[in-house]
Amino acid sequence: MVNILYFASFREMLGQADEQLPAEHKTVSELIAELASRGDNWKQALQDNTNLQIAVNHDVASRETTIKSGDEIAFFPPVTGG
Amino acid sequence: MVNILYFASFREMLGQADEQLPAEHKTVSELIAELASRGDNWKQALQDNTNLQIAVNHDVASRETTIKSGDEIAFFPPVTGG
Amino acid sequence: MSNTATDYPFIKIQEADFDLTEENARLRAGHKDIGAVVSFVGTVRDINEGDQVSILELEHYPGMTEKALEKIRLEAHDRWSLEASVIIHRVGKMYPTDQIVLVAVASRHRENAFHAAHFIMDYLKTNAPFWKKETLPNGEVRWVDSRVSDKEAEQRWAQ
Amino acid sequence: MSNTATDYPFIKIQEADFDLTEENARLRAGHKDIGAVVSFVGTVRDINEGDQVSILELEHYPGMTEKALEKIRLEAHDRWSLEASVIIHRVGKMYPTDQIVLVAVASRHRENAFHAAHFIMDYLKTNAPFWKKETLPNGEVRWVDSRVSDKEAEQRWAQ
Repeated sequence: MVNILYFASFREMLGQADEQLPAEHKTVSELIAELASRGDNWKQALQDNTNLQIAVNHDVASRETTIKSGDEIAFFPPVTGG
Repeated sequence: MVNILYFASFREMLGQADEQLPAEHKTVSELIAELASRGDNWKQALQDNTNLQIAVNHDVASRETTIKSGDEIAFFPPVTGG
Repeated sequence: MSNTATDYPFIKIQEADFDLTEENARLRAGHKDIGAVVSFVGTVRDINEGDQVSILELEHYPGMTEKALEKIRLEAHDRWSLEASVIIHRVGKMYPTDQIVLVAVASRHRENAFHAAHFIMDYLKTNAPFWKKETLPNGEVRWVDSRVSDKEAEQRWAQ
Repeated sequence: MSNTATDYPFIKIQEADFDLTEENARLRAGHKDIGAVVSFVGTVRDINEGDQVSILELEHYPGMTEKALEKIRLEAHDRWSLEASVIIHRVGKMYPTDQIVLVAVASRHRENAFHAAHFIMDYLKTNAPFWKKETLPNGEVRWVDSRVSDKEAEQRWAQ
């Protein structure tokens, strides 16, 4: 299982903050494709979003990153702190 | 009369902080020549000192500045604040 | 996966406000060879994108935030000769004129402290997982968009 | 010829120490459209030119100091869009780790505040009539020499 987190506008748009899924051995891109099949809001937030930010285990990651068991994958929009 | 001030190492080297002199219509350069005739420490601090800083009425001035009655002329070494 | 405060003693994420004098004293404690301290404080403006702002709410990604800020802080220590630095970022609800973020850097000479503090802020803006949501006087709530100018500011430090 | 405090409300020459939090609050009072405050604090190092320093004494030229600092401050306001700024410089006897000088600048966006504070410090170093005298642990007293690096730092801002 892996832990998936959604932040800020994504959390609101997708209606959830986190979930657990079996996604080992997939790439982030494959996970996104799976999530995008849930509906338009998922497709729009994750798959069609050129500004999508991805982190795996608290480090910036890309769609090519491969997921291991126990990983924490986070999806969020561009950051606006400071 | 004009008011003449000496600061920092100059005040110590020349043994005084200020004095009043009749120096109207002179240039700063002429005033310096007059003061330099008082002795070696004066000549060294004011006339032979390429780092000499001059202010007239609280503004940076040069040896060419002409002095008016009531002016405040200050001589000091390069500044080291902050 | 979660970080404790002791993992990153020079990074603080907190709801509480901070005191500049106190944080400067803490930063400088134990260092005698400091000649310059540059402190940057980001504050809530009452206007953004031309609209009045009543409330600003800061969300973050606990764990990743601390790690990202520490990485930026250490990068600054790599690039410039610094004696100490600290980053404090508030989260939760804030109001116009409130303090949001503090970046304080101490060094022997001022040049390094100025550059490092500016660098940390520019990187923080685009590399630390914080998101701002603002409430307008009419009750409208919106997420703040990231700024192209912030990305450009970061890229000026590219080596 | 002498200036009163009201002539230059944003310039303070004083023997007393200053409080960073207090001065930031004063700087920002009445301004809601501030997003960035950069505060530079210069402190007494315990080492100069390789020697331990026990006491630092600051002398200044009353009247000219205020005028010179105000000129630098206004030049910064001419060059960058700033909301407010203040310069506080201490005089008299100070000891290692003591605060010597504060330059605090408030602006809407951080870029301007960083540049302006840095500029004011670089100009202050070479254009305001202050002189430092240091006492070493063996009792030797010497005037601090001006630095070529300070003159170079100033010249980088030449337009």
